[in-house]
Order: sequence, then structure tokens, then C-alpha cells
Amino acid sequence: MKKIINDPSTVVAEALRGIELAHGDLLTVIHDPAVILRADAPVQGKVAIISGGGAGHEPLHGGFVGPGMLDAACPGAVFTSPTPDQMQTAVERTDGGAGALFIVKNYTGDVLNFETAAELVETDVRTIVIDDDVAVKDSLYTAGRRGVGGTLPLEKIVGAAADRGDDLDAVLAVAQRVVDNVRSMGMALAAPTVPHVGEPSFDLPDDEMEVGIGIHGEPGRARMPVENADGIVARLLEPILEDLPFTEGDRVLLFTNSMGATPLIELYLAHGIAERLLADRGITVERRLVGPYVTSLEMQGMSLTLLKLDDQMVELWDAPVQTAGLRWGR
Amino acid sequence: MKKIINDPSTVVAEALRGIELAHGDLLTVIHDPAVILRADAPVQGKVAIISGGGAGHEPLHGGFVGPGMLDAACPGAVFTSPTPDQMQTAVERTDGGAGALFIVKNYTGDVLNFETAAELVETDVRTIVIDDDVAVKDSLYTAGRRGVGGTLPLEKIVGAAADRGDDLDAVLAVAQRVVDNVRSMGMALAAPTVPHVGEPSFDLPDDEMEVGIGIHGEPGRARMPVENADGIVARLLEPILEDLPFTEGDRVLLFTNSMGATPLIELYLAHGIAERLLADRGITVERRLVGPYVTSLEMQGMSLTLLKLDDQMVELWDAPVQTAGLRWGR
Amino acid sequence: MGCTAADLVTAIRAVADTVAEHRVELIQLDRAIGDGDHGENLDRGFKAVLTALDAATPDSPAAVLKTVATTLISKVGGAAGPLYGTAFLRASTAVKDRGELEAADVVEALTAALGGVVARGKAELGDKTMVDALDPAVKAATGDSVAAVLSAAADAAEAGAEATVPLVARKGRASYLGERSAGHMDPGARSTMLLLRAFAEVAAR
Amino acid sequence: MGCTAADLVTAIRAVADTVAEHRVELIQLDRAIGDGDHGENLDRGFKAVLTALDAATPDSPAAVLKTVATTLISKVGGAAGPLYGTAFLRASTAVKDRGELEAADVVEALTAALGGVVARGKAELGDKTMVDALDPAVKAATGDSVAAVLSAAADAAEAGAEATVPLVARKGRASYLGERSAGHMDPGARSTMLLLRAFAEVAAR
Ligand SMILES: Nc1ncnc2c1ncn2[C@@H]1O[C@H](COP(=O)(O)OP(=O)(O)O)[C@@H](O)[C@H]1O
Ligand SMILES: Nc1ncnc2c1ncn2[C@@H]1O[C@H](COP(=O)(O)OP(=O)(O)O)[C@@H](O)[C@H]1O
Ligand SMILES: [Mg+2]
Ligand SMILES: [Mg+2]
Ligand SMILES: [Mg+2]
Ligand SMILES: [Mg+2]
Repeated sequence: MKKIINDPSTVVAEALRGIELAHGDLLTVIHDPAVILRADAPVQGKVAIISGGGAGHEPLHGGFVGPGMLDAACPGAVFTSPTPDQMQTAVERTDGGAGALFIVKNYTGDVLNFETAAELVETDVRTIVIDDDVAVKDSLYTAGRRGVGGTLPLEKIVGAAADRGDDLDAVLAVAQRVVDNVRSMGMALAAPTVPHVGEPSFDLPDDEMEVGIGIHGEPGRARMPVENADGIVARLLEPILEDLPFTEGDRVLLFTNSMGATPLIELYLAHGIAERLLADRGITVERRLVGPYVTSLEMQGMSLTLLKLDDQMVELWDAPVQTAGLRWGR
Repeated sequence: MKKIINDPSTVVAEALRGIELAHGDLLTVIHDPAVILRADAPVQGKVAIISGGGAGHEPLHGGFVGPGMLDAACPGAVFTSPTPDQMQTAVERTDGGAGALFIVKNYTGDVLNFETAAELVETDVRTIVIDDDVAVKDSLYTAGRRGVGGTLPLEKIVGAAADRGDDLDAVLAVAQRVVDNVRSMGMALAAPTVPHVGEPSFDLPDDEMEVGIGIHGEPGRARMPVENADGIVARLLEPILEDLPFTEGDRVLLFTNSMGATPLIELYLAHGIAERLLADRGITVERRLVGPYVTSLEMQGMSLTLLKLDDQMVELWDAPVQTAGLRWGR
Repeated sequence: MGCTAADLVTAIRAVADTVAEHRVELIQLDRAIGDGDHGENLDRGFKAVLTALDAATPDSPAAVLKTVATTLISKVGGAAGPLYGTAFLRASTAVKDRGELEAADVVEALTAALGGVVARGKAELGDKTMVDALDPAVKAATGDSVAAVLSAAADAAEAGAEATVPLVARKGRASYLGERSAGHMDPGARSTMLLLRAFAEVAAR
Repeated sequence: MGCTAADLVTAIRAVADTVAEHRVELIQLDRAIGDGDHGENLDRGFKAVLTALDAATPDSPAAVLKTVATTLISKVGGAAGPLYGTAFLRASTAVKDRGELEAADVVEALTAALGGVVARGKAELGDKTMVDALDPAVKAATGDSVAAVLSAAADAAEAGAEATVPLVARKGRASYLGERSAGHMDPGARSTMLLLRAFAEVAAR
């Protein structure tokens, strides 16, 4: 394992010190239990938007704390959901009297820990579970789909809704509309290495790729020979389009995401292909985001996320946001 | 080689199509010869700031085209300096009547090609050569130091100077002050793979690192056993501090840069260490930037850049910028 | 001759040692069909439990179990944190008034623990989770001494864990793999068996 | 029996073939002490030269050389683009008025090419660059036929390129490596030798 770290067991704590120093203007970092707060929390009268999850997906979630997006993020150990005391502290420190919304990616660990936290706090808390990964077949008898890239537009749009003054019910309704309209799928050319594991999360021969991977180094749904960019993009896009489905005339946000080690030059190349395929189907890409935003340490690979837009979602997406990871409009 | 590409020879051209589609609001892309222009070029009465270099360093330089930073960027083939016809086109399309400044990283290829371009155009063009890499010993008898991470603060600060209306002489003077006060050094845990080469630029055993690497997969000045984060950061910082030198009481911008595949969690961890080491020496970190900004494809590793600040540089750094890669203040 | 608070602390220490010993094995099992953190998470949790027990010296079996529960909940994270936390919490409640635990108390505690895991995680038998070890353990947990009950439970848990190998996961992270999850033991079932075995061994001394 | 524009086009085609053949070798040489693009850049450049020559059919040796020069300048990039570009440009100027090139013209062209490379790149002999092949080539370029001149030049360039192996680079990208640049042949010296050899072989036919 080659990493710029001191000790696998202190990676998250040390990274939090760096985040605190790097973004003191935007963020306050509580170290025990670990919580990243926007510097001006609590914002009176605003619904507090709180998310969290295992570390290793940066900038998700801490990089999205700030005006227009999250009020707090709870980082767990690497790829491990955070614990209820973190969420509890986050709620206490961000409670502006209008209640709080938990944004939870659909993993058993995350769901159970946020659920426990919701039972512990006095604040009026609602929870939205995001499960946008079409690689996983949903069914009543499974853990359901994972939450992946769709988490970013969810946090952005919901953050903007809270920012403009929507109450808790309204914020939850916006959140639900995003979840209902967002779909993602990812692939990997090489696995990430979790510091305390010390070896890649899965072994992938030089001529194979994993398709339908999650963001925690879980192996994907299928392993297959490596394809070129045209092939990869089509293989990610097709199941997304079929699932919702997205059809001719739809307006969408296209989010082309690097899993970590895939460089921007490849990502832009893939983005261009995805735009062309969507144009061919008469789907209008109205907004786009390209970059490493919902990552999996140094995993090599990419994901595509499509969100079906309406005027309100466009307005909320365009609204100002001022975070370490996403910033526009102010 | 595992990459999301179709054909090594079309990588840059295809990526440019993706960039064009992703950032149509900010940029205009000319495809032959390849030039990325700010969408509203030429800006009348403003000095045009033009940079360029081999592709594979994204977001550098195309990601920094836009209000407050560059007017145009000329992308070469991967890790290969662009050609004079590109710079010539860039000058013609951005000339607002106030002359142009070429920002050139100090590599023989870049210097020669920009030099040739300057001879070809009619516009009043000045050139600033950035050579901030302390890993390379400067001497009259060598190609001199390389331009690396310091290019980003140079482009930001010079862009702001041009934006506020400085004339060509004044812009050049600001540029020179940045070059005189910025120093960098980088290291790699694993090499990048250039698409048309198909194998890593250098082979590095599992227990060794390259220190003093450039941004083109050139091997570094020294290969040595891998160290922990404390060791790596100190090894990068010491030569930087000694070189200028930076001393007690100095105010600095600290730029902690990922070479590509090193994830943010490690980068923030390293950034925290660097801040602590600087505080120990009585050097005040007044501004900071952490992220993958001056990259080398999927190279695993990091670089540190220090810029000694004065009030004017702080003001220019803080000035609004609106580009794909760097955005604040508007 | 029942199990006192002090005996239980001894047993918990043995559990912590077992978890530390099997840390890498649990990581590898989880790496195969999950995200490779199960051993690390439990090890971090039980190390924190030791610290908490050193600091607090709880004076009843129920208090020991509650300290374990709250520590696991706040230190483990992942799926296993709330599940094992709830298990210990329900076990604590089940034996709330006892000064020493007899065989019947242990059966009650195990039954309550299983109830907690199922209430929280909603897994059924055969979903390839820790329930596949804990459920047979509870069914087998009979005997007229604490040692006998735990030994029977551990044996059944071991068989239950083994039996998860061919299963296709329907709950937890392994379920994302679909058919590819077959052929590997569920890490949580394995850790459940290890915990029960450690308890049984201390009780047998 | 001099070298016409058509002969020169034939020679340039041979040069392009040679570059394509040695593309990977030049990449590997450059990978060792540079950034691995030299073979790719030259190959891209000379392929573009072929296209340009097909399109333009220049009618004098000077015009052929000028087409080569401007194409290399706009298609190669890197250090080699402007350096080879300038070399061909100066060579073109040196033989501006000739309808056919005789031995003396070739000597003049080579001398001018060297002058251009040095003017642009400011490398001295021993800096481990293409100058270490081109400079001895010019010095050795004598003979009473074009073929003899080029053959002598190519031989000297080959020796010069070989002699770059032990050198520590003082110019170009390899100079960043300091002492570590020793032990490898300079890719630009090697390509210079390959170009001259290809010219010589066509001339000898
Ligand atoms: N719904 C559930 N009910 C019971 N046990 C579960 C459930 N989901 C997961 N588990 C157990 O948790 C184990 C994984 O724990 P761990 O690796 O610590 O958490 P995570 O999956 O969040 O990384 C699985 O092996 C399984 O035994
Ligand atoms: N200043 C110089 N003068 C002469 N030749 C040079 C100079 N700098 C570099 N070269 C030549 O250029 C070659 C490298 O060319 P190439 O790889 O195409 O460019 P780059 O170094 O920009 O990648 C070197 O091997 C060397 O022969
Ligand atoms: Mg986990
Ligand atoms: Mg190059
Ligand atoms: Mg796990
Ligand atoms: Mg080169």
C-alpha cells in the first residue's frame, strides 16, 4: 500500500485537522465526536440539512458543508458509516428551530446509525434515503439500491430549498422529488485501497473492469473485458435511461463523476460521449457537472448520474452555493 | 494500460469536445488549432492573458480560462508543449487592444514554441516564464528550473491584475513578482501512464518513492524508501523554505496539490502537517488551496507550493474568479 | 454458581481478545463480499469497550452489557455497530435485575439479543447475515449451566456461520453482489460465532 | 547528378518511414530520461509532412524543405518541433535559389540547420542533445557527391549519438535528472542520426 498517511487508524482524524485549517472561513470542525459544521451554524429559522457517511468519498460530504448546501456532515471511519453520537451532535449544533433533515445514502450501516440518532434527539428530524444506483436490483427482500452519485444533486438542491426558507415538509418534498428522479451507475478499472486493509478492495486483472460498482470498493455486479470509452459510457448510460425511464424530450442534469484516480482528461472525454448519446435520443442536457465529487479513495473509474429536471429543480441547482467542493453564485 | 479512452491519438481532441459541452457558458473551444477561449473574448481594453502547455495537467490550463484568470489556453498533445499556430490563434482571438501576456512554464519545448509564436504575431506580446520547482538546481548551463504548481497562483494573480485594468507593463511586473516569490516541490508514489506510451512513465517498486518529480512523468531527482506523511511533507517543505528563503514573519499562500490519483483525504492530511510545520517556524499561512489542480494524469503523489504574499497579492488572489477549475467571488 | 458482573467483564475481555486476533480474517471475509471493514470496526469497538470498562467498573451484569452496548453504538459504525449495540442493549434489559446470571438468564439474554438484531435489521433466516448464526444459537441454547448453554449456542452458531457460505445475500452490503455473494462466509455470522465461542470458553473455565 | 525537388520528396518519405519504424524506440529512449513523447511527436509530425507534401507538390528543394519546416513547427510541439522546424527552415533558406542540390549545397544546408538549432536551443556540444549528433555530422560532411556527404554525416551522427550515452544532460528535459541522465542515449541525438541515415540511404540508391 502506498499512501501519504502516518497511521491507518488516525487518517480521518488527521485529515479533519487539515480540512479545518484549509477551510476555516467556511467550516468549524468538531473532533470528538467528528462533525463538520458550517462556520455560522446554527442558522436561525432554517431547516438544518445534515448528511454523513464513511470517509474516503471526499469532497462528499464535508466538502459540501456551507451556505446553500449542508449545515453539517458526519464523517465515519474510511468507508464505514458514522455513529449516532455524531449525528446527535450535528443536530444539536445546527438546530435553528426549524427541524432537521438527514440525508442518508442507502446502506444498512448508514440507515441504522442515522435511525438510532433520530431516536436519540429531541429536534424534529426527517430522513431522506437516497438509493440511485441502478446497478443494484431493488426488491423488498434485499437491502435495496445503494446511494451513490445522486447524493450530490440531492444535497445541492435540498440545501438550496432550505436556504430559500422552505419548511421541513417542503424540504422533504423537494428531497423526495430528487430521489424519485435521479439515477446513477458506475464502473471501475482498478480498486481503491482502504488504509487499514492495506491491499486493494478487489483484484482486477489488467484486461478486465468491474461494472456496477458501489463507492466503497464493493465489487460490482459484473466483471468483463475492458472496453473503450464509447463502450463504457454506453454501458453505464443504457441501464440508467431504461430504469426511470428517461425519454425523448426530457430535460436532465448530467453529472460525470470520477471515482478518484481517473483524470479529468478522460472524464471530459467520457462526458462528451454521454452528451452525444443523450442528444441522439432527444434528451436535453440542461445542466452538467464534471469532476471527482463522489469518490472512492483512489479508485480508477467513473460514474454517470442523470437527474430529470423541472423548472424548480433548475432554479435550486443554479442557486448560490459556497462550499469547499462546490461554489458558484456568490 | 487501463484508461477510459477510445484511441490514444484522439484523446485530447475528444476531451476538448467534452470540455466544450461541459462549460459552454464559460468557454469557447476552437478545435483546429486547439485553443480554449473565454466565451466573451476578446475583452476590449484588457491585457489578454494566455497560457498553455501539454495536456494531462487538467484543470491546468483550460480549467482556468474565464473572467478573472486566463483569456485563452493552448493545449498540446499529452505532456507535449503546444505549437506556435495555437498561440497565434489565441492572440488573434483575445486581442482587446491592450497587448497580451504569455504565461509559459519553463520547459525547453514550451519556451521555444511560445517564442516562435511571439515572433509570428503582430500584437504586443510579453512573456513571463515560471520556474518554481526547487527540485531542479538552476544554473546558466542547464535548461533551468521547471514550472510546476506555482503556475496556478501566477495565473490567478496575473489574471486578477489584468481584470482590474492594469496595463501590459504593470501586468508583467505583477507576474514577475509572483515568479520571484513562489517555490514548489513534488513527489510521486506511482507514475502516470501517457496514452500513446501505454505503460507507466517510470517504474517504481512498492517500497520506494520519487522525490523532486516534475509534472510530465519525468523521474525525480532521487528515489528513496517510502516515508510516512510527516516525512514526505517535511521533505518537500524544507527545500522550498531554504530556497527563497521563507523566514519567520513571512505571510504565505500554501497550495497543497494532488498530482492526480492521491485522494483528497490524504491531501488534507498532508496539508494539515504542512500548516503545522509552517506555524512552528513563525510563518503565517494567510491563504490556502488544497486539491488536484496541477496534475500529471493519474500520477499518485503531491506537491507543495508556497508563495510569499504582500497586501497586493492577497487582494489579487481574493479577487473574483469564474472558471471551470477555480471559482469564487461571483 | 452464576455469572457475576466481574465474570462478565472477564468474558468481555476475552471477546475483545478474540476479535483482535481475528481482525484480519474478518476484514478478509468482508473484503470478499463487502467493504473490508468488519474486523477493523469490531476491533476498534471492543478496544473502546475495554477502555470504558476500565473507566466505569459497572456493578451488575446488566450494567456491563449496557456499557458494551453504548460503546459499540458510538464506536463501531457500519451495519454491525447498531446491530451488535442493539443486541447487547436488549440483553442488558432482559437481565436488568439479576446480580448473577444463571443458565436461564443467559438464554433470555440471547433471545432478547436476537430479537433486537431482527427488530433493527429486519433480516430473516437465510438472508446471509449474523442472524444465520444467532438464530440457531438461540434455538440450541439449552442446558443446566451457563457454560452448557453457551457451548451449545456457540456450536450452533458455528454451524450456522458455515451454512452461510453457499447462500446468496439478501441483506447488507453483500446483497449488492447478487449471485456473486455465494461461496463466501458472511463476516457478521462469523463474528457472532466468535463472540459466542469466547463467552463459552470463559464460562467453561 | 544533383538532388531535385522530387528526389528530396522521396527522401523525406523515407525519413517519415524511418521515424514511424523507430517510433517506439524513440519513445522508450525519451521515457528513460524525458517524458516519453519524442517518437510520438516526430511520427505525428512526419505523417503530417506526408499529407502536406501530397497536397502541395512543391517545385524546388527549398520549397520542399520549407513545407517540412512549417509542418513540423505546427504539428510536433515539444522541444523537437521548433528545433527541427528551425533546422529545416534554415536549410531551406540556405538553398533558396537552387533547382537541384549538389554536394556543396547539402553541406551548406546541413551547416545552416545546425546554426538554426543552436540559435534556437542554445545547446553546446556535450550538453546531451541533438547538437551532439548534428555538430559532428556537419564537421564530417564532405565528399564529392550528395551521397558521400550524407553518408559521412550520418556516420558521424551515429558516433555522436552513441557518445551521448555517458553524458550528464545540461539542456532539455533530461537536465532535470542531473546525474541520473547518464547511461542513456539522448533521444534527439538518436532521431537526428536516423534522419541523416535515411537521407543518406536514399541518396545512395
Ligand atoms: N439487515 C441486517 N440484519 C442483520 N445483520 C446484518 C444486516 N445487514 C448487515 N448485517 C451484518 O453486518 C455484517 C457487516 O458488518 P460491517 O462490515 O461492520 O458493516 P458494513 O456492511 O456497514 O460495512 C454482515 O456480514 C452481516 O452479518
Ligand atoms: N536546448 C536544446 N537544444 C538542442 N536540442 C534540445 C534542446 N533541448 C532539448 N533538445 C532535444 O530535444 C529532445 C527531446 O525532444 P522531445 O521529446 O520531442 O521534446 P520534449 O523534451 O519537449 O518532450 C532531446 O532529446 C534533445 O535532443
Ligand atoms: Mg462499512
Ligand atoms: Mg514533451
Ligand atoms: Mg463492512
Ligand atoms: Mg519528450
